[in-house]
Amino acid sequence: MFSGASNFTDGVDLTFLIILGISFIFLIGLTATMIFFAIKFNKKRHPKAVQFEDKMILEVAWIVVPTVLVLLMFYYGYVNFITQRTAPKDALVINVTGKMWTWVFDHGKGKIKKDTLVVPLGKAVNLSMTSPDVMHSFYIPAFRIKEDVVPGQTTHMWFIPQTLGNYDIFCAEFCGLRHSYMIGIVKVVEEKEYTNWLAKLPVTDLNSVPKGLALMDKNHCLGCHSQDGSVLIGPSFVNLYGNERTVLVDGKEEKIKVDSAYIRNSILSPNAQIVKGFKSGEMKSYQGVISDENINEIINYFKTKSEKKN
Amino acid sequence: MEQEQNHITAYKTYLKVWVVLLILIAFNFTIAMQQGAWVNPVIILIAALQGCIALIWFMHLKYETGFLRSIVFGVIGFLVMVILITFIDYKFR
Amino acid sequence: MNTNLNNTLPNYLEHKGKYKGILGWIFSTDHKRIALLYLYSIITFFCVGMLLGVLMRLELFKPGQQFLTPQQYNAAFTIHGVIMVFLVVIPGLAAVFGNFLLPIHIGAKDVAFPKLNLLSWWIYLVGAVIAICTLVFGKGPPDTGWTFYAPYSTTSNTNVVMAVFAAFVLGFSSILTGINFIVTIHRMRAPGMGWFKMPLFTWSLYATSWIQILATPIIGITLLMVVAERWFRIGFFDPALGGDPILFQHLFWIYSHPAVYIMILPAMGVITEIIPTMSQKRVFGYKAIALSSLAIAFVGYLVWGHHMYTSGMSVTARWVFSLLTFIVAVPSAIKVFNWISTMYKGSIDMRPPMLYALSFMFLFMIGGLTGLVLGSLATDVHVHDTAFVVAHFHYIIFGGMGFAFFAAMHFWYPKIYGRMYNMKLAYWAWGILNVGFNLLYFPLFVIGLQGMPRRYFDYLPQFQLGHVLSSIGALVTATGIILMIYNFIRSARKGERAPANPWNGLTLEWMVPSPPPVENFVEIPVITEVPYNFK
Amino acid sequence: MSTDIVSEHRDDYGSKLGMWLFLFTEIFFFGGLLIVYAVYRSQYPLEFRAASLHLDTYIGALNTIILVTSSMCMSLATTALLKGNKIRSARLIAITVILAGAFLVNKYFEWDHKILLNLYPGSGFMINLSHGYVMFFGLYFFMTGLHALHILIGMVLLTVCFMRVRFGNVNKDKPMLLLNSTLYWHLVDLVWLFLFPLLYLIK
Ligand code: HEA
Ligand code: HEA
Ligand code: CUA
Ligand SMILES: [Cu+2]
Repeated sequence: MFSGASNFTDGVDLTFLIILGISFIFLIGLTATMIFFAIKFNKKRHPKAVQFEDKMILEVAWIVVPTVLVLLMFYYGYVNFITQRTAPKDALVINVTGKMWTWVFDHGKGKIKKDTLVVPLGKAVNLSMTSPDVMHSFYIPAFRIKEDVVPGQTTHMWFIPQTLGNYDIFCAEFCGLRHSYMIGIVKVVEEKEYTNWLAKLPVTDLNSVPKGLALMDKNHCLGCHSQDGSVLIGPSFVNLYGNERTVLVDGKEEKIKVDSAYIRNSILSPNAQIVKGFKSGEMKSYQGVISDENINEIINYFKTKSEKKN
Repeated sequence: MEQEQNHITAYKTYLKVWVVLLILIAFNFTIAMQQGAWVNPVIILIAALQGCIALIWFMHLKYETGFLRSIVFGVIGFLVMVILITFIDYKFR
Repeated sequence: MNTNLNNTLPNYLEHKGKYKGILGWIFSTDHKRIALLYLYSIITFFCVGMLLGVLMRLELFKPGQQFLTPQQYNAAFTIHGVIMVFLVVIPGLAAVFGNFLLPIHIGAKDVAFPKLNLLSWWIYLVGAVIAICTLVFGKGPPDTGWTFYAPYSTTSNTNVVMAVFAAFVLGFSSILTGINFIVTIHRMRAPGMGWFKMPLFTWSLYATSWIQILATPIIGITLLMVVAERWFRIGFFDPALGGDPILFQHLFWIYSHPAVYIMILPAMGVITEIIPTMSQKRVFGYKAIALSSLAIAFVGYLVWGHHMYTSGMSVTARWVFSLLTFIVAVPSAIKVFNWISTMYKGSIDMRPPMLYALSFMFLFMIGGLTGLVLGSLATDVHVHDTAFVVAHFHYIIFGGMGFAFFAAMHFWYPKIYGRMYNMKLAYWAWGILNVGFNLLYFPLFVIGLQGMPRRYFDYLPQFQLGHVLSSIGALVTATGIILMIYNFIRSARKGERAPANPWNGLTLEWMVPSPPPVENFVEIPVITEVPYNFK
Repeated sequence: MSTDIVSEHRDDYGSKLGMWLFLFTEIFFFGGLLIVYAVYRSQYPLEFRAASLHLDTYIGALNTIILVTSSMCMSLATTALLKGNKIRSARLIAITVILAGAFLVNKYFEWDHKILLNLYPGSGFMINLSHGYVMFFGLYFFMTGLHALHILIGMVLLTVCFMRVRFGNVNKDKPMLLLNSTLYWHLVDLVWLFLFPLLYLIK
């Protein structure tokens, strides 16, 4: 299917085939025997059961044979796994942050890219992963690798991409509302292309991010509210401050102008005024989560944004 | 199922056990004032000893059937095993 | 034995006790009535869980949003998991058939503590009602998955505390049943019934009860810690407060892995009753089957880490747990071999109980053998938390425990109600169920291997074929189930009268009338032979 | 055959076995906490040591002595009952309950003092301390709190025993309620015998 996409693919697939092969032999053999007995010794054909004693040798055989086979399976699973846990020293390190609900790849020196991981063909890549909120799990099916991203800890995962192409990234640990949208792409490109791409990637200065935006990022607002007009779970933040919105209050439509009071209210009691076309109850109150001071920062951010637009 | 007689322990036995336990508490207390790497293991050991004494005399294991005795210590051993297995993770992280 | 068969005592269904009508049921301490109380409540909750399952399947029919919001979907699989695990399959066989049969199987009049037994059911009911209440009260149903992983569960603002409390209460019920059964087995066996003369269902209940006693408290304390964390901000598992989220997983699985053996051991016991009786054969390897139950209980307690191969646990722990996981597969294998050998040279009666037992073996083998794929480190890293795992556990829980439950229903139905179900309907339901089941879950193995993660509200188009097949399978399965339940309900009143021993069995329940009288036996029988001693 | 349960069968050994099985669940209940304690102790050894110095070893030791003494009284009460001395037995149970009350009063003052010093999770003071420190106090309150709850339940149970012994419903020939309650009380004591060194003494 994806044969050989990473250096682990073949080993994992081999293990899988071995276990599956043994399993199939047992499954088919035992099922066939079962059906054969059910027909051959059916009451109609075989009205009188023949009793016999336990056979010790059989009992021993079916303790020993499965034990040997499972140890074999364990062995293959072990050797093809243990290599996954020790990255070569010269591997290219990329820092990964999984947060509700995006993947952020930091190639160092402020070179940050969201949701798309670009890696050079044939080079060992070592991902150093953490999360600021809850558990996630970084999963590239084609590469046969997965490791949880644990808040408060740094976990590792490495691989050598062996075939050019694009592969899916999934978040495999349940992390809330948009868990199933926390997906991305690994782009495997030639090494030269990678260097070019990295050079062209604009530098994001983390300190230059406005405080209000950083706060919204930190509180996962941007997981549901886009900044470019696209509709996610909640209404987009584009053209917010000073513009008109139609909202539902207790089921009645009202036209309001977005001001500081409206934004504050939407953060603290989000279900009081629901923008038309959206569902009540999807957002929780941030009362006690975002301080008053920080709400002001967020409001300021929206103000500056709309000034730029005007 | 015949009703077996409940074993009656003498008052004196309990008093003795009580005194021993008090001595062990005092002992533990003074050890805790000391310095050194040996202190913690010794404290735990003495706690375990106190536990055994409570189990054997206060809780009558001395006079119970072998079956009951073995499941009690079996279960405690099992708990220790579970803790040890958990530490296979934490010790090698 | 004759006095036991031909007596004029009122049977337990008609018997009039201290209370009349419904009160005579919900306050009855008769183990058989309590068994039926469990049966009815479990089937009710089971239908709720099944409905949620079908809803999820319909939602997943196409990529994109159909009729559930993501939040509703997340709540749906959480409640589905909680109901199915804590309300249906963990009490399932042990509380229904265990209660009904255990005292009769060992020649006793009731369990050791009948009042405690009734209390267990009441606690179960309270826990179940609380669990259902999470759906309607407070800030909406929990959305954490049945695993309640921290720190999501300690920060999600849904009804997590209530759900966790429900699981806590249900744990008590489970513990009390376990205590009751162990004491009953130790103290109330009829004269002459040595340990190795007990029916094998009793053996499996004995092993199950030990797990219930030793594993359940761990989930209790863990869930209490989650509550403490949510209420008092004690950061047991929250990394922001210095806690370790992986420790939560350890504690959760220390209970929840043994819990899967709480589900399957009684199921294995049921199958071990049905196969010898329907084949008129002595069971092959009695001791091996009895002792393998204990082995599964013991080793099965120590393998919890196999749910955490990718969690960030130490590498040493990962391979130790993998090794232990493979070892626990061996006693299960022993049982399968012994069941099949028991059929050899038997005189096999292929009526519904046997059909369900054979289906059980087939599905359990698929579930168990795919468990080996999960137990192996290299492959589990790939398929962990994908639809492959979902397929594994549905095969083994529903195909295993579920089909064993159906087998048990068909086997003991005449004993419980004194009437026989409609054979023709039963064959039809069996056929539909088998087709539907495999259609429902087999595609999930395939898309799991292709990388379809679980708990996904939406999915990429390449997985659609598998999801569509699976959704169709869900509807077929549901048809089969409805047909079966209809058959049971109808036959309880209209079915033909059943004889005392319709399958020609030798265990003690067949030596009393159908339905059994209130205290089972007029004279406590004296046991001289090993069980299943067919001549 | 008029009531549901026809033969109230009586099995002292069985009920003792049942009680022990219940105690196993208690052991594993506290065992789960023990795992958590052990893990965090090994992760934050220095903070745990520093934090434990805030606990008053003297009060802890006093409470240990109180509890061990109460345990002994309970044992004496069983001997008294089995010897047929019901008045003495009831008195000893009463003493046990009083000692249990003393334990709780002590505990109350201890907790109160800690809270006064802002040594509890979530206090403004604790937020500035390192995680291990907070974790220790979190565990301290949780473990001792759960234990205190068991003491409370025990007090209720023993009060029932007291009444039953006093009025003769529990007697020389029907002693199981008292014997099983005693077992429970000893277990609560046993748990404390471990909590005390783990929280107060170990460094
Ligand atoms: C009744 C419940 C039940 C039972 C009995 C089992 C039985 C087994 N399970 Fe399963 N399991 C679950 C319920 C169950 N499981 C659930 C609910 C989950 C998911 C939880 C969640 O995350 O939500 C899960 C998840 C799960 C995982 C974690 C997957 C992951 O999340 O990554 C693993 C990994 O090792 C595993 C392994 C096994 C194994 C090896 C067995 C073995 O005991 C199977 C033994 C049986 C056989 C082996 C078949 C019969 C034998 C033969 C046919 C003879 C031939 C055999 C040999 C040659 C060995 N299971
Ligand atoms: C007993 C366990 C059990 C049962 C029976 C079922 C039954 C069904 N389940 Fe599932 N399921 C779980 C336990 C179970 N489930 C668990 C634990 C999870 C994980 C939750 C989580 O991720 O947190 C899960 C998750 C899960 C998912 C994955 C969600 C996701 O990851 O996105 C899906 C999706 O299709 C699904 C579908 C179904 C369907 C269609 C049915 C059925 O509707 C199909 C029809 C089945 C039947 C009609 C009958 C089965 C009969 C019995 C078991 C015996 C009943 C006993 C008595 C009557 C007493 N279930
Ligand atoms: Cu992130 Cu799921
Ligand atoms: Cu498991």
